[in-house]
Amino acid sequence: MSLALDLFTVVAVVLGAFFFLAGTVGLLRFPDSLSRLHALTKADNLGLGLIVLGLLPQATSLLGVLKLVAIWGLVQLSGATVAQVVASAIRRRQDPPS
Amino acid sequence: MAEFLLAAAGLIVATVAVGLVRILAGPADVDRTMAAQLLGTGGVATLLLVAAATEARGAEDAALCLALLAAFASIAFVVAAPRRDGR
Amino acid sequence: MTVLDLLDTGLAVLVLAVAAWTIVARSNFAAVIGFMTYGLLLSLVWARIAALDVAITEAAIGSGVTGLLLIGAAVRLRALEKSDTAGQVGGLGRVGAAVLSVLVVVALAAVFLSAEGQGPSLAPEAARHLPQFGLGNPITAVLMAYRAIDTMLEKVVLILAVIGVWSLAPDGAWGGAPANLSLAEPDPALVYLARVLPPFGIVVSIYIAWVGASEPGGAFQGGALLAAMALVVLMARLAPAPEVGRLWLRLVIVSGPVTFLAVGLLGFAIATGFLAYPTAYAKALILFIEAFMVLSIAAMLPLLVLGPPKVPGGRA
Amino acid sequence: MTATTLAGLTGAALIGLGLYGVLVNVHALRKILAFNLIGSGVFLVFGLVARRGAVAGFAADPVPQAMVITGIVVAFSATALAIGLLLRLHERRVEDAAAESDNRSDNKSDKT
Repeated sequence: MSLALDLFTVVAVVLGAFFFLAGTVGLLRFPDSLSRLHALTKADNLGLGLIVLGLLPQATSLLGVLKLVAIWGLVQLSGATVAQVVASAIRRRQDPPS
Repeated sequence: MAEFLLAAAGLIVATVAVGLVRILAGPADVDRTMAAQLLGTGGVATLLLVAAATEARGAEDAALCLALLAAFASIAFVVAAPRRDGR
Repeated sequence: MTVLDLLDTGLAVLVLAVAAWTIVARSNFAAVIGFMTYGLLLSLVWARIAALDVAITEAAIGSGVTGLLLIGAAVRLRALEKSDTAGQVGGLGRVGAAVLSVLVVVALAAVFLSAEGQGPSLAPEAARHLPQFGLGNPITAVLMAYRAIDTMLEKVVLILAVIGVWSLAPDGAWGGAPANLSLAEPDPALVYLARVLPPFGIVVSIYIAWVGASEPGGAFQGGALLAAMALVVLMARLAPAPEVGRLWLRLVIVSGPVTFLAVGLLGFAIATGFLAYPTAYAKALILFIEAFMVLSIAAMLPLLVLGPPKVPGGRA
Repeated sequence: MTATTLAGLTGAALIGLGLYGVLVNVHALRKILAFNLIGSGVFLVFGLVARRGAVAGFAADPVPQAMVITGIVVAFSATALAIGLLLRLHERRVEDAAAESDNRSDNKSDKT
C-alpha cells in the first residue's frame, strides 16, 4: 500500500516538475507576451496542482491535507485572475485607446 | 523518498531560475512580471516539497502565505503601471 | 555533495544574481520587479536555515506590501528617471566603490569562515521559561515576554513612520484621504478577486497569528497578511482610501501599542513589574495584546503604502 | 559547507553589493533598494549567528531570529518614510519648475 502511494507521489511530482519546465521553456521561447502568458498558466495550474496531488499521500495530518488543498485553491484563483488582468494589460499596450 | 522530493524541489528552483532570464531580457515590463509570477508559484512548490521532505515546522505555513499573496505582485504591477506603454 | 547542498548553493547564487540585477538594471521598474523576486528567494533561504518565523515574515511583507510601495514609487518617479543623470559616478569612482565593496565582503567572509563550531547561545535559557508563559514557540516568547519592550517600541516606530508620511501632506489636504492606488477603472477580474480572496485571507491571517504561540508565525506576520488583503480591496476600488483625520482610524492604529503599554503597566499590580505577566494568565494576556497588534499592523502597513493625504477631507 | 555558512557568505556578499549600489547609483530610489540589500545581508548574518547558537536539540537560537523580525519591521517603516520623502521632494521639484516657467515671462528668475 505504502509503496503504491509512494509511486503515485513520484509520478505526480515528476509530472508537476515537467509542467514547470514546460512553462519556463514557453516563457523563454515563445515569441510574444500573450503566448508567454499561456505558457505561464500551465505551470501555475498543472505544475503546482500535480505536485500538491502528489504530496497529498505524504501528508501526516488532516490539517496538512487541508492546507495543501487550500494552497492549491489559492494559487488557482490567483493564477486565473493574474492571467485575465495581465492579458488585458497586454492588449491595452498593443492597441492604445484612440 | 525525502531525497527524491528534495531533488524535485531543486529541479523546480533551477527551472524557474532559468525563467528569470525574462526579468533580465524583458523586453516589456509585463514579461518581467510574468517571470516573477512563475517564480512565486515555483517558490510555493519548493516550500511544499521541502516541507514534506525535511518536516521543517512551518514551511507549509510559509507556502500558505506565498499562495495567498501569489497574485499580489502581478496585480500591483498592472494597477500601478501607466496606461499606454508597458515598456 | 548531497541534493540539499545543491539546492542551497543554487538558491544562494540566485539570490546574489537577482540582488546584482537590482543594482545594475537600467530602468527603475525592472529593478523593483527584481527586488520583489529577491524578497521571495530570500524567504526560501530563511526556510532553509531553520528560521521559519523569519521566512513567513519575509514572505508576507516582501512579496506583499513592500512590492506595492516600491512599484508605486517607481511609476511616479518615472519622469525623473530619464532627466536625472547629473552626478553620475565616473569610471574611477565605480572602480573605487567596487574595490571597497570587495574588501568589505572579503573581510566579512573571512570572519564567518573562521568562526567555526558552536557560538554563544541563549536557546536553552529561552526554552527553560517557555512553560511559564504557556508558549511553544521560543521566538514568540522572546518577542512578547523576554524582550517585550523592543516589540512595543517597534510598534511605536511604525506609528512614527505613519506620522512622518502623513506630515508630508500639502497643507490643504491635511486630514483628508490619500490618493487612490489605481489610476484607472479596475479590471473586472481584479474586482472578483478582491471579493473572493479577502475572506480566505482573513482566516489565514488569524491562523498565522494564532499558531504563532506554538509554531512559526505570529502577530506581525498575521497583520502583514491582513494588510495585504486590505490593499487588494483598495486596488480594486471596492472601498475608498480612508481619510486620515478619522478618529476610528487613529484609534485602531494606536490600539496595539496602547494595549501593550496598559498590560505592561498592569504588571506592576498583578505581577513582578513593568511588562511582567502573572504565570496563570500569561498566555491569555499575550494573545490579548497580539490581537490588538494584528489590528494596528493591518491598519498601519496599508497607510504607509498609500502615502500622505492628497484629497482634502470633509472634516479636516 | 553547510546551508548556514552559505547563508552567512551570501549575507556578506549582499552587504558588499548593497554598499556598491548605494555608492554608485544616482537615483535615490535605487539607493533605497541598495540600502535594503545591505539590511537583508545583515539579517542573514543574524541568521548565521542564530544557527551557530543551535545547542542541545534546538535548531537555532531564537533571540537573534526574533531580532531579525523586529529588524524587518523597522526596515520597512524606514523604507516607507524614505519613499514618502522622495515622492514629496519630486512633487515639489515639479511644482517649482512649473512656477518658474510661469514667472519667466514677467521677471527673470534666479535659479537656486
